[in-house]
Parts: sequence; structure tokens; C-alpha cells
Amino acid sequence: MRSRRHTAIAVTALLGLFATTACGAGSADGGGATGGGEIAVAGQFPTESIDPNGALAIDGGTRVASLQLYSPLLETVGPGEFDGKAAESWEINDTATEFTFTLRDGITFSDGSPITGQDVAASFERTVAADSPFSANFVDVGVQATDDTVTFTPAAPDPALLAKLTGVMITPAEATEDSYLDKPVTSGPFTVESFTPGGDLVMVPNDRYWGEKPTLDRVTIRSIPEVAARVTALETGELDIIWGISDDQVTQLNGNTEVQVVSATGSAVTTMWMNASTPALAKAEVRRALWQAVDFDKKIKALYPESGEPADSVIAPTVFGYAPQEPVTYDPDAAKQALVDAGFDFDTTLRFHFSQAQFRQWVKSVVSDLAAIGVKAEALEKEQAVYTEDLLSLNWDINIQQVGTLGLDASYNLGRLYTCAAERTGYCNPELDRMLKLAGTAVDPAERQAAYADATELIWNEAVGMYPMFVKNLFATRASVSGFEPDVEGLPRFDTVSVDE
Amino acid sequence: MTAATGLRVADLTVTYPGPRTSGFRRQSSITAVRGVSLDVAPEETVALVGESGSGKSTIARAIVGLVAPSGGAVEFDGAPLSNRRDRLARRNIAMIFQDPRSALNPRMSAEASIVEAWRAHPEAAPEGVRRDPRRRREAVVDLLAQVGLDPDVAGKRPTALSGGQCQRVSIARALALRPRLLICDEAVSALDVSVQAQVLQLLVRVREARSLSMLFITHDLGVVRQVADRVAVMRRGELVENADAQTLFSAPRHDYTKELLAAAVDLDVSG
Amino acid sequence: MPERARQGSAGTLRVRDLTIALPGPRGMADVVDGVSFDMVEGRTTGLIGESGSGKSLTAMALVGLIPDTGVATGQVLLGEENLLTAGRARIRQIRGAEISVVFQDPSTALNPTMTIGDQVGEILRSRGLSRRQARERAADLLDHVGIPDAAGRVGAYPHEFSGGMRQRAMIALALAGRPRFVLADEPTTALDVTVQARILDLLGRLRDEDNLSMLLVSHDLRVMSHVADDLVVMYAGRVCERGPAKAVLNRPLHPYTDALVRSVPSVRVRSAIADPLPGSPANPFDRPAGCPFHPRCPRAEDRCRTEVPELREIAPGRVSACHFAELAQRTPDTVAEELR
Amino acid sequence: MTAMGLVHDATVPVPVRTGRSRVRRVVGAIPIGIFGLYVVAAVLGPLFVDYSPVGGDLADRLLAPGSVTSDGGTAVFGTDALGRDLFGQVLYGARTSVLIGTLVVLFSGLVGITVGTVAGYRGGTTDLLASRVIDVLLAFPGILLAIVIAGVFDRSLAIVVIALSVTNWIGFARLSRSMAMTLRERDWVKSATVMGVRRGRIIARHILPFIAGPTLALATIEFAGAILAEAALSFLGLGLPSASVSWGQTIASGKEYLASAWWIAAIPGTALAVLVICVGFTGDRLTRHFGRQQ
Amino acid sequence: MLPQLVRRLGLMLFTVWGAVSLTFVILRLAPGDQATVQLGPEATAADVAALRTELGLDRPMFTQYLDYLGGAMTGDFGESYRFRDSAMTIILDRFPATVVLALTATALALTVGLILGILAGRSPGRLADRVISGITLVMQAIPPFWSGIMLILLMALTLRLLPSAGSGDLEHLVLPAVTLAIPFAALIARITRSSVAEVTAEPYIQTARSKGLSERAVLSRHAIRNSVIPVVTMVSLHIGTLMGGAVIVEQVFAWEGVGSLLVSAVGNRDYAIVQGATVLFAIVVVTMNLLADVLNARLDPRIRAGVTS
Repeated sequence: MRSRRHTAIAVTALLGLFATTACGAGSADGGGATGGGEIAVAGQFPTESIDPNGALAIDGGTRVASLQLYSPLLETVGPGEFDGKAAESWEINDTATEFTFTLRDGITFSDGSPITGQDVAASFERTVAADSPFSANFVDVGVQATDDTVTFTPAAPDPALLAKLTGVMITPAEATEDSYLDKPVTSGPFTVESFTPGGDLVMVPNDRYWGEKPTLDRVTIRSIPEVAARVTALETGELDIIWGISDDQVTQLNGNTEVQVVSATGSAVTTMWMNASTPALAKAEVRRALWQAVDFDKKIKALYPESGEPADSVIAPTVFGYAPQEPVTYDPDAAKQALVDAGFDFDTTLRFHFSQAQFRQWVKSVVSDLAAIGVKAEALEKEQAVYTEDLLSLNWDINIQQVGTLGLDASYNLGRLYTCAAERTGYCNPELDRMLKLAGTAVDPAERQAAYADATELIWNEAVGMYPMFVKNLFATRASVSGFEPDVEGLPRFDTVSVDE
Repeated sequence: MTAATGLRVADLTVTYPGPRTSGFRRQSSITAVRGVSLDVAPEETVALVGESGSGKSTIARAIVGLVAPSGGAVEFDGAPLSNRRDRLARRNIAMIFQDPRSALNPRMSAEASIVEAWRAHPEAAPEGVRRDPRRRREAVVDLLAQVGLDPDVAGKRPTALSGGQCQRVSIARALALRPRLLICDEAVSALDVSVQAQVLQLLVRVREARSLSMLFITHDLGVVRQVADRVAVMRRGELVENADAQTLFSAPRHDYTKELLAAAVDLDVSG
Repeated sequence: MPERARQGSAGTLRVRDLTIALPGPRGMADVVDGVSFDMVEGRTTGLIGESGSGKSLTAMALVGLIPDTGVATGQVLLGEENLLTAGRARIRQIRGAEISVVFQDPSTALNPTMTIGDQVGEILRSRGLSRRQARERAADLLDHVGIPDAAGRVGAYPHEFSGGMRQRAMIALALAGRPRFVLADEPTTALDVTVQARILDLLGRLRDEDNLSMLLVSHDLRVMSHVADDLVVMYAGRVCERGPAKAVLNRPLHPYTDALVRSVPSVRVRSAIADPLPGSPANPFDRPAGCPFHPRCPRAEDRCRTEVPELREIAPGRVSACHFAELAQRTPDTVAEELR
Repeated sequence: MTAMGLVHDATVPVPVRTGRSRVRRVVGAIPIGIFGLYVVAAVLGPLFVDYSPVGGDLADRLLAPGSVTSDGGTAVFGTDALGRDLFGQVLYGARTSVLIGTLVVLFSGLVGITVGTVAGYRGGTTDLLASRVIDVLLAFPGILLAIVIAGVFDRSLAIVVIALSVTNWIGFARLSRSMAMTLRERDWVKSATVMGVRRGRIIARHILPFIAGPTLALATIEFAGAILAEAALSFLGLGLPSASVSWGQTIASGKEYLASAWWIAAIPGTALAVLVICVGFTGDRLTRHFGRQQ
Repeated sequence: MLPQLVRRLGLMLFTVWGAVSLTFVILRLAPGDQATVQLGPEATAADVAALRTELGLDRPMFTQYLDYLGGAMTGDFGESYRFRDSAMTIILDRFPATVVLALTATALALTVGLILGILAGRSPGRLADRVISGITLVMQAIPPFWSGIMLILLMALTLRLLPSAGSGDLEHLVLPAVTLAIPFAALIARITRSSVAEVTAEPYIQTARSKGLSERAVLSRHAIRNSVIPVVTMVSLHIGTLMGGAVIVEQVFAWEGVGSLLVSAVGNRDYAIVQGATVLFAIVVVTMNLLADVLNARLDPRIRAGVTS
């Protein structure tokens, strides 16, 4: 199939036939008078795999595709709030060690075969077995299934399991890796018409989807890595929805009446850990002073007027466990004084690691703010693999990343990254460990919420890192597109979109 | 001390590897010289004649070590010249090439070219030239005078000299090492007739003044007639006739020699 | 080769006061200066000189093949028409058809990627012959110049021919347009002696058969003495002597010719190295004042250094540009004696 | 060997020095002059213009050329997305570009000439070995290997120079090899060999001086190529560490502002193109010069 | 002819082997490996070690090399961990797109380059030559990523004539092909120029003129044919350069070819893809060289006869 398509291109090009297809797959009318229509969308990352439970599950492209093509058991609709998708209902025992889901009646895959509890269990097992980034969420979780139920039994109490399970997409039990290379059987609102790994993914509505069916006739997800090309394609109407755009482009697009900008709050927080195991950064006073020395508000206004929002917590407001804190105010003089008082060695050069180009401007401007109070920091842009290796071995003084919370439960973020055992931030505090353990195992949501609030306050005050900004995802759509609404994680959904010509 | 028996080439065979087509193997090789034996006695001038491709130049190259023979032996005064790094042999045998300009490095002055010979063989250099630039210039000028060149030529590069002057510088450089045998590979072929005569005269003069042996390679029988004591005729890599010059010109024995002589036009002033 | 009718009566190409200027290190220089001679029907004119004498350039100027940067003035008269002022189109008409050229090195003067037959027949094709007709004519021509199995070899490429055969093909190519005048520029220099003799024979035979007028450019006096009917001796871009070949060689009326004759290494006697001419040929871009030969001339006097000797008739048909030519005319010639 | 190349008339025209050609020579010298200016700017510029890659006031973001910055200065070339002065970036970028170009050319030239000359002069197994290595490297599109190397190793100037040199030296090697092979057959080399001049000296005195000229011509071309390649790597996000200032990075960072702040990419892009053109022009002249000399 | 062909193929094989080995070494020398990248920053050191064992990355380098070589010989270049498919399948899937782009660009570049080169080369040193050499210098000096984006802005955004980016039909092909062709055309023009200039100085051109042929006939029948021979060689030798350019151009225009695949694979440490793609490029280059030789032999009877001078 795929290769036939390319051969076709080759033949056409070689014959020199000038086909006059109107602007690609763009907003050409699908022909249907009622609803219908086709859209083409693009982000910066290619869709290399459409295996929702494989190694690339949280990869930008794959994740966007999975959301359209597959259904999970349930999905998060707000902090600690869930809606059933494939599951009609669920029950949790008192110790949060047994979760039983009952599936909706008569639901089927795109090929018409029924979705059973066994399918869900197999999907779960694949997630755990594959080198999926989700698998870390499910340590020692047992699963049993009947035709219409599935039961998960974590070895230890795991109140966050519901949130974690929102990431597990339902695929047929017999699905293997190879099933995703061509036209997989899907369980979501869309199904695959054609897919070129790393290239276009063309989706059409899944006729057998039990929920509300998409109004669109066809959605093409393309990969256009160059942002300038992507924006141009939107402006010319070749694309209907784009994402992965920067704030400066939004300014540019705002002048275009045919285009509208949509922003969506996700769970990402700009996180700049300060390595407490570095002697120079061992004191909380020092870390706090450094935080104070950087004018983050100004940076956000200048660099991220659209996508940024000053953060008041370690995790985003959309996440269960969020607790607002007192913002850190910019005061370079106080910062300098605090550093002097703490006996900070101004001769040390702090190694500021980052790996993604998008952080360049930010990092450089942070470095220059630090320089203003006499703190030497060196921006070190690392190759991705090197960055990861250094990160794990704590071979940095300050780093920057966007930390998100999968499933929108703080256990994924705080619970895993801030414990002494994790050795991720360089900070170790038994008190914090205790709070996190409580938050991770308490069955009562209120108790958990309180524990996370304590933990957040500690992390914030101890300045394990700087948490300057909540990150919103930016989308731009053609004015003809309506009903486009990113989900609570800030990811695009196309099942509600319609387009008028 | 070995006897001065001159040059002795015995049963020499030279095989050139064929052009390398690709990679590891070569095309069939070409035998340029096959079983040639030739002597040049002290103070004798032997002309080696033949048409292009007959192998005459290859013999010269084999003697001076520019190509490695695949068979046979080359001796000078009884000492084998098998070792290409045989420094003494390099001193005893000098060679003059066809193209007077390209035989001299265009970036080096005549003096530098000559001094290079002394640098390679300090034992042959006149007293004091290694350290004293003035002595060096004197010695160079002296050599240049011997080949009929003005002192100012010493500082000039080949591009500033005429073809004949270049060939004289080459001869001076060859003489710098006080060789015993001079090999002239088409040394006058590329020169204008009037200059050719000058250089021929010069060669004959230095040969006598320095008691040199000479191996004179040429395709021009007229030139051969002017200088050779003995003539060896080559054809397709083999030696077909080797005789005293007088005899060869008056009574050639081999058919090929006869053909060559017949084809060798002479100035026709009859009628 | 069938006899053909010649149109017009002018069987002579007359070169008058031909001057060619080329850009040199010090601006334009007349590297050929006032050359005059005739190419007469059925005769071979030899143009002889050493490097820098301008002989090849002179020959090429007859068909307008001098470098783009050069300027040729004077007259090259074909009948009454001056070819130097003729238009490009006219020159192209004349090339190959009236005057053709045999170049020095057949291995580079033939297009390596075109068959011999196509190259020989190309001029015929441009005259409207079909491909087949042109091939057949080419085969005839190749046969005519003595190439064995000519019909079978029209499809061969130059590299499949030996040097001598290539030069024969070159000659066939020059004859293809049935020219009346053939310019042969050092046609045998690149060849072996035995082959050289055969090519010279061929050129002589063709000249006689077709009653051609031939200009042979060479540096080789020995070759010249066998082939040329008339001789033009050039030195530093000027004619120094002109006349019937045998007469010129027997009794040179210019010291340069005399020295040349003496310098020729003879197969019979050891003469060349007896009394060589000193110095090197003059640089045409930096020609000495007065008689250009004076720096090397054994007879040079003061007037030679300042006064350019006039080219003038010394005896019937004998022209010389030496101040003392009349003197030489009277002295008995010893050179010819020696040579005999 | 009967080719009497020297006997026939020497009618090689030598260029005339007329008034028109003098004008032409002056015009022809302009690119070399501009190239010189770049070098001067690269070497001396940073001494006079103070620029810090981490400096820049966010209030001065995306100012058009000629605007006045918040500290009262004038941003002749405008500012970038971080409010950094583009003039400084262009000046410091010139230093980086010239440095990279020079290092790559020096490094690959040294390796290439050594390998090429030795292989060409010695021939035989040495040559065979060198040829095979070159074959293998030539099988890779140059930039591709550079992308792989610069992509998988940590960013540094050294890695960029190595990545660009890995295939760059081949040009030098092939040129010097073919020249050495030709020169080896020249009579002056043979006569030196016959005289017993040592091999090292023959290479040094009789071969290398003749390789030098054309190599210099090639070096200018490779210099331009290296600068362009560095820019391409930066564009792909694989170039120098971000702490350094390079045109490629500035262009790459400006690519998303092409429609709104064209100067970020346009000015260093122009600086790059003009430099490459001038270097290319100089290279052309050198090639022609040495081509004539051969 | 046959043994020559066998030798030639052997040499090609050697070159490809060298290419395979070189990429293997480079990738193994690089810091970090597939296991680190695949598991990402979330993983623990134990997870990484386990995956490393699973992938066989903890075995001695030489064993891994032999393994890889063995696979490569049977056409197995390993599985892409990202695509979860045979790397070669993924690459070959993308390959036609790159071929189409490269061929179109080559055709464009040849047309423009040959015309410019012939115009310049037939009168070296004249005005036309100087102007054209200036133009080609500029064409070579403008980085393709820059000209590509500029073309998008101009043709797609301002003039709305062509689509900006994407893969597929002819409309999408135009801009990337033009972008890729610009420096290549300049290169061809320069090679052609010097070749034509060189050939027009050959004696046989003088011979052709002496036949009374018009300048046009001399040029078309004698000069151009012979000048094209070195151009063919150079063009095929520079196919590699073109492929390199394609990597960047594909990235700019989101053309789904091997180039853009490779760039993302390098970033993702998808070794199998990187190795497979480089080997594929190597095979293409080597094949193009062979093709050039065959073509040369067709054009030049001397080469056909094995006469090398």
C-alpha cells in the first residue's frame, strides 16, 4: 500500500504530468453537504508509530494519533475527576488495591469484533511489557478479565491508578507490533485510511464507534517540521489546524482574519531543577536567592505572552494535587544579599544544561540575569542522549525541562521524581519522602490532596527547582474550522471539529 | 678498487605493469625491454637508436634506477647497480633529459638546482661550498662557464632562460657530481636546429674534457652520426644490431637498420 | 579520383605583406611582420623557421584560424579576393573547399569520439550529401590516401588507428572538400622516421595527381629539401629569404639560411657540430632592432643593429633580407661542396 | 618519444595590460578586498565592539535595523528575539565562521595533502590503500556524514570541525594525489631522483611547491564550503554549542521570524553569502592563475 | 569485459562494506545509546541496563559488529525501535520520494547548468562568461535552507502560486526541486564551463573549423559532445552532494524522503535507520559512479575500448 503510493508519485512525476489538484489535501470540500468536510492538520513532530501502547506512546505524534484512534477505559476531565469511555462504571476497594471496571455493552472495534475485558487486559499487559514509558506506572499490578469486566490489582495501595489507566488505550488482544504498520483495528472515533510512518496519517470516522461520531469525513495529520512552512501552510489554507507554534508566530497570525489562535492549558510546567547535591547549591537559601534573581515575569511577558503564565506551584492547576504557593518575586538586590549572607562562592560557574532548541532564548536570558548579580552560569546545550545521561547521573547544576503529569495525577510527577530514592533532583529529604508516600497510598482523596499540598509547599520553599511558568499549548486554526477544543491535557481532538466552506 | 670497465648491461628485461583498471588486479603487463645486453666502455659514446616505443628510453631508466628491471643485470665498473639507493652509482652516472625546461624545477634558480646535487652528494662537492655562500656561487659560476653560460644565469629560473640555456644548465648540473657516464635521453631532440648544434658541440667537448662515457639515446640518425662511436639499434624491445658507427652507416646488416637508414632523409641539395 | 573542372583561372594564392599582431607582455606585437609569398598551382611551398619564427601562425592566417585576440593585416589574395577582409561566412565557404589544413598531430587533431568516416565525410554532409553517400565518399578518400580496407574502417575511431594511419586519415579529411590549396603544418613531426617518409611520399603524390598547391610548414630542413619546390625562410616573424628550394639550399643568400643548412646533422658526415650558430632564436614579442638576426649573425656590422634590411630580389626569383646579400651572391658557395 | 612540443611556434597569447584591463583588475580585486575586510572584522572587530551572547535586554526584542535600544544605543542591524544586537552577532559570527573555515581547511588540508602527496608520489600499495579509504568516504554525501557525527556526539567546536573535515580532506587528497602523480613523471623530479636526492627532499622541494598553488585555490573553495556546511548544521540544530555566536545559529534562530523580523535571518544570511561569494571569487581567480601557470 | 565487471562489482562491494563499517564505528563511539534515548529521562539506571542487555548492546563491540555485518549481508539492517519495523523497509518506503526529488532536481540543474556552462565556456573570459560565473557564484553561496524558506514565503505566502510544504504531488515537488537544483545547477554550470573551454582549445576543434563548419556546428557536433563526458562523470560523482542537500531541503519542505527520516533518526538515536540510510546512500553513490562509467564508455569510444591515457 505505502510503497504503491510512492511508486505512483514517481510515475506521475516522471511522466511530467502536471496535475492540478487544488492545494493538496487542504480544505477541499469533501462533497458532503451536511457536515462532513476534510481537514489537514500538522504539528512539528512526525507520527512515526500509531501503536498507542508501544515505545513511542508519549511521543508527540503518536500520542495525538492515539487519542483520535483509540479509546481508554476512562479519561480525566478535571483534577481527580474521570469520565468513563469504554468503561461504563468502576469500583475501587477500600485499600485501593482492587479496581474493577465494567465495560459498556455491545461496544466493538472498528472491524466489528466486540471489545472484551480480555482485550483490555491484553492491552494493559502490552503496555507493561513493551518498553513503553507508561510501564513505569504499573509496577506489580495484576490484571484479570472476563468478557465484560476487567480487574486490576496493584500489590500496594495505588489510589492514582485510575489516573494512570487513562493512558492505556484499548487494542485487540491479538494485536502485535506489526498490526500498527498498516491499518490497525481501532477503538476510537477514527480509524486509519492510510498511514506512512513518519509521514501522513489519514483518518476517517470509525463507523462502529459507540460514542458520538465525528462530523468530518477525513482528517489528515501531516508532519511539517519547519515552523515557518507550517505557519505559511495554514495561512494559505493548505492546513486547517496547526500546533507547535511559538508566541512570536501568534503575534504574526493575529493580524490574519482568516486564522484564529486557540490556547489550551496542559499539565506542563517549566521546571528548572537546582542540583542540591552540588556543594554550591546545597543551601536552600542559595537556591531561593537564585530564583529571586531572575526576572521571570518579564521573560514570560516578552518571550511567552501567549503560551506562558507565571506559575504558582510545582504542578499545573489541571493536575490532581495542585496547591498554589506564594509567588517568588524578582528582587536582584535581595538575592545578591542573600547569596553573600549564605556564603555563596561567586567564583563557581554553574553548569546550566538543556537539550532542546526551544529553551535557548530562555536559558540565555536566565544566564544573563544571573550574571547581573555576579553569578556565573554557563549555558550548555547538550545533545539529547548526552543530556539524558547527564541528567540521570546528576551531572549538572541547573537544568531545564518541561515536566508534564501524565494522567493528571501528581503521583506521576511529584511521587516519582522527588523521592530520595529517585535521585533525580539532587534533593533528598526524608520528610518529603514521607509526605509523598502518604499522598501516594492514601485512599481518601482529601487526604491525598492535603499531603500533596504539604509536599508542594516544601518543594517550593526549599526551592528544589525554579518553577517559573505554566505552559499552554498553542494552536492556530482556519476561521472555517469550528468546534476545535483541546482536551484537559492540552492535546488536540478532532472528533468534535467541523468545517464550513 | 674495481677496474674501470664502464657500463655493462646484461640480458636486461623490463616489464611495465599494465594500467590499473580497478582495485587489486592489473591488466596484462607490457614487456618494454627484452633480454638486451649492451656495454659502454670508458670514454666510449654509444648511441641507442630506434623508433618510439622501441624501448630505448626504458633501458636508460633502468640503468639509472627509475624503473626496476624484472630480469638481467646492470653493472658499472664491475659493481652491480641493483640497489636503487646505491649512492655511489648515482654519482657516477648522470642523465640529461629531453625537455630542457621540464628537467629543471621551475621554482628553483639554476644555482639552487646545481647546489642540490652537491647537497645530495656532499663528498662530490668542491671544498667549502656547503658552508660558504660565496664559495658556492664561485663554484656554480665556474661550472656554468664550462658549459658556456654567463655568471648571471646562476640566479635565474628556467622560465627566464631559453631552451638551449636550460639544457646547458642541466649539463652543468650533471657535471657537478663529476660523473663517469652521461646518459642523454633525446637530449637534443626538442631543440631548434641551430641550438641543437650548439648543445651537440658542447656535449662532445665535455665528453673529451672529462673523459666521459656516453650513452646517447635518440631517434635521429643524423644526430647519431655526429657523436657516436658505436650504434645499437632497438626494435620492439629488442636489440637488433650493435656495431661500430662507421660500419653501421656504411654496411648495415639487419634489415631493420637498413630500413631506418633508408628512411633517414638527409638534406637534399641536388639539382 | 576523378578529374574535376577548376573554376576560375587563378591557381595562385598570393600572400602580400601579411602582418599578425598578438597581445604580448608589452602590448600588441607584430609576431608576423610583412610576410609575402605565393602558393602556386602544382607546387609545394616550404615555410621554414625555428620556434618563434611565426611560420605556423602565418599558415593559419590564410584560413583565418589565428587566436581571437590576434589581428591580421595585409593581403591574402585568392584570385582578386582578399581573404583577410572577407566575411566570416565567406571564410567558412573557403575553408575545406578552397583551402584546407593538415595539422601536426593527428592524435589530437581528430575528434576522439567521432568515427573516422564521419569526420572525413562531415564536410560532404554539410554540402548536402546523405549519410550513406558521405560514408562511401569517405571510404574512397581513405582508400585514396592508402588506408588498406578503407571501406571496412570508415566506422573506426581515431584511437583504433596507428599514428601514420591517423595522419593519412587527416589528409583524406583535408582533401574531402576538393581544395586547391592544402596547408600542411608540420605534418610529419609527430611521426616516426619510417612513417614520416611514407607520408611525405603520399603528400607529393597527391599534389601531383590533383595538381594541388601545397604549403608545407616545418622546422626540419631535411624534410623540406626533399619536398619543397619553393622555400620561404622565416626568422622572428619576418621572411629572411625566399626562392626556389634547391637554389636556396645550395647558395643561401642570407646568413641565417646558411647557418641553418650548416647546422643540419647529416647522416653522412660529421658537419653539424663544427661551427654552430651562437645564441637562441629571437623572441617574436621582443624582436631585436635592425636586422632581427644580428645578435647571432657572424657577419653583423653596425648598420645591422639599427637598419632593418629590406627584402629584395637579389637574383631572378631569389629574394633576401640581408644587407650583404649581394655579396653572398658573388662569393662561391662552399657549403654545398661540403655537403656533397 | 618524438613529440617535439617545443619546436612549433609559441603563440600562446599573454594578457595585455591595457587601460581596460587595469579597470578590470581593480574590479577583480574588490572581492579579495571584501574578504580581507571580513578577516579584519573577525580578528579585530570583537576588540572594538562589545557583545555578549547572554546579554540583551528583553525589552529590546525584535527591533528593526536602526532602532534605538533601551540603553540609548543604536542597533544598526536591529536585534533578535532576545534583544541582542545583531551587529555584534554578525561581527562575532564572522569570527566563528572564519575560525571554523580556517580550522577545517587547515586540518583537512594538512591531512589531505599529506595523504595525497605520499600516495601519489609513492604509488603502489600506499596509493591503493589511500584510494580505497577515499572511495569509502566518498560513498557518503559529505554533509550526511557531518550530520551523523555532529548529531550523535556532544556539541563542541571540535566536533563540528571534525565532522566537516572527515570528508573535506578528500578534495585536498585527490588534488594533491593527482598532481603528485603527474609531477612524479616530470623530468625535474626524475633528474633529482637520478642524482640521488632523498625522497623527503624531493617531495619538499620538487613536488609540494607545485601543489601549493592549486591547493590554495581549492582551500578557498573548501573554506567557503565549510562555512556553508556549518550554517547548515546549525540550521538542523546540530552545530556549535549555543554559547558560541555563529551566523548559522543566528539564521536558524531567525527562520521563524522571517515574516515578522526578516533582519534576524537576512542580515547574517547576507553576510554569509557575501563572504562565500568573495571567497569563491578569490578561489576562481587563484584557480585561473594557477591553471595558467601549469 | 566480464572479469572487469566482476572486479568492478567487487570494488563496489568493498566500498559499501567500508561504508557499513564506518557508520557502525561512528555510532558506537558516540556517547549515549539507543537504550538511554528509548527509555528517556524517566527511566532508572536498572531499566536502561536491562534494555541494553535485551538489545545486545552490552556484548563486545566486535561481536556486535559481526552480527551487524552478517545481518547487513542478508539485507537485514536491524529494526527501528521507533517504527517497530525493519529499518530497510521504512527507508525503502521513503526512498522513492527522495529519488523523485533528486531526479527532478538533477533534470532541472542539468538543463540550466548545461545551458549556462556552454554559454560561458564557449567564450572564456568574455562578458557572458564573467556574468555567468558571477551568477553561479551567487547560486552556490546561498545556503539551500535559506533559499528554501524564501521560496516558501514568496511563492506560497505572497504569490499563493504553490503549496508551501508537504509531500506527494507535482505541485509540492516544484519548490524543493528548485531549491535543491540551484546550487547543483551552479556546480554543473561551472564544470561544463571549464570542460567546454578546455575542449574548444583542443586541436580537433581547429580541425573542425578548418572544414568550414559554422561555429554552431563546431560547437554542437564536436565541442559539446566531448565536453559532456567529464560533466557526466562529475555530475554522478556529485550525486552524493545532491543527496546531502536533499537532507536539508526535505527537512525544510517536509518532503517525506529518506533525508528527513535520517535527520530525525539521528536525533532519536534510531541506529538502525541511521545505518540503513547511510548504507543506502552509499549504495546509490557507488551505483551512480558505475552508471557514470557505463555512460562514459557509451559516450567515449576510447574508454569503451579500454584505452586510458
